[in-house]
Amino acid sequence: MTVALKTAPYDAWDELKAYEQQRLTAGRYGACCAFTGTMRDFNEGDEVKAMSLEHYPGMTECQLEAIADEASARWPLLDTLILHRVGDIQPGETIVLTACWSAHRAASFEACRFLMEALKSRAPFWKKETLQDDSTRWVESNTPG
Amino acid sequence: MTVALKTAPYDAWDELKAYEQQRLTAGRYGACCAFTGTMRDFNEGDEVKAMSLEHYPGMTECQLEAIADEASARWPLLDTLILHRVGDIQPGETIVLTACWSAHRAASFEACRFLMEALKSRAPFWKKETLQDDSTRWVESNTPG
Amino acid sequence: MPVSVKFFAGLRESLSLSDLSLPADELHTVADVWHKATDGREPPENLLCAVNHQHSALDSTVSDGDEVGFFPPVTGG
Amino acid sequence: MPVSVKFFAGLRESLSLSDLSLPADELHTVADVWHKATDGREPPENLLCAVNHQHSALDSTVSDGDEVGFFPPVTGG
Repeated sequence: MTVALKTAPYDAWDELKAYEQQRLTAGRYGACCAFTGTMRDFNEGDEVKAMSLEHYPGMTECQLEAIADEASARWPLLDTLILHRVGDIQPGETIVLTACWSAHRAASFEACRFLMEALKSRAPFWKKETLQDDSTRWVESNTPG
Repeated sequence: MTVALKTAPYDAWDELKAYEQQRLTAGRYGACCAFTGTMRDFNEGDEVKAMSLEHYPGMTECQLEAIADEASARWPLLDTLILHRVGDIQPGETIVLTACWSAHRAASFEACRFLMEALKSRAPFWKKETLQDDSTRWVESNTPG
Repeated sequence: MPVSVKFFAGLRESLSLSDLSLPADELHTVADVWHKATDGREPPENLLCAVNHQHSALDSTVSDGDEVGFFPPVTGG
Repeated sequence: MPVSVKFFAGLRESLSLSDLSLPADELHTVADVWHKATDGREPPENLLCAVNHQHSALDSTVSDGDEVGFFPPVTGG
């Protein structure tokens, strides 16, 4: 199980490939469900030029680890990965990656969905958008899952 | 939307990375849910040495395309990818990859799960396992989703 | 145009039947095709059928030139 | 040991408060910490609180040396 904050852009699929090769044993798992959340260049009708992701150092890691532990307790998972960007982000960049490996598909699908819903409601991240005219605004609420 | 059968091993994460770069526009999508089904080296208590995946040429493509179309009709998807191996497979190799891109996470999660459930019940593939003693057996039924 | 008949997986092996071509006369339903192709065998309980690559049932209609497939429950993915 | 208080995101900006250290005397609950830190402001309706990195409520207990965080609804992922 790995939880990490990323301060620089990362390629989600490269990360998954490397993690799987390093941490999983080929032939032992039958299913992996992965989710990526990516910064869009528009939101609530406005073009968004950039984003800054504030977080609560210490609490963030603690909450993400608790969420991953909870998933492992509820589903028979072989491994779990959560990566989340913080700081300045450009449109098109990956914000979050969650992945769950299991023997059969139901556990990986359900646990991966759970990670995202729990992260969106409990992990202390806050998005601030910069619009085309360089004005900024805090994102007020997440899209319902 | 792309549906393809693969006769040789492929890396699911490399395929996703290449597909996303070629077919999706960065900044337009906010969510991608991907699932990989991988050959395990054990099944129903027995060690499995190899597998052969028979399919129904023509019908397979037709059914996979119908499933992808149905997902696009039910959820607001930006793109859908389904790859499936056929022929001889070794433990640890990826059998199936499904992925759905959308603006928000709910559509990608739900559609990706739908693709897998529909594929498992409708797409004409049959697994034949080779055990340690070189005996072979047809897999009789899929794990419930 | 004859009806083309295909068997797959365990069914192909147990019946020793793979590809057949049957004259379309007197073949009105998928069940007719099954009985003609298998010399009147009882269809297995879990038998799946397709007509022209679409999932079908034993009472589905068959026409000249159709392709009929018979196979056990699918196990891909 | 004083109580450490942290504000985040829009709340940090609107209150112009980031990190504070308050003497623990007379701070029994998260609400006490809020009122002391903000000079008696009304807490916003959607206020979230944490004590020692765990989600908490305004009536949660605070002890010597605790870290209390105040922030608006989270919007990560």
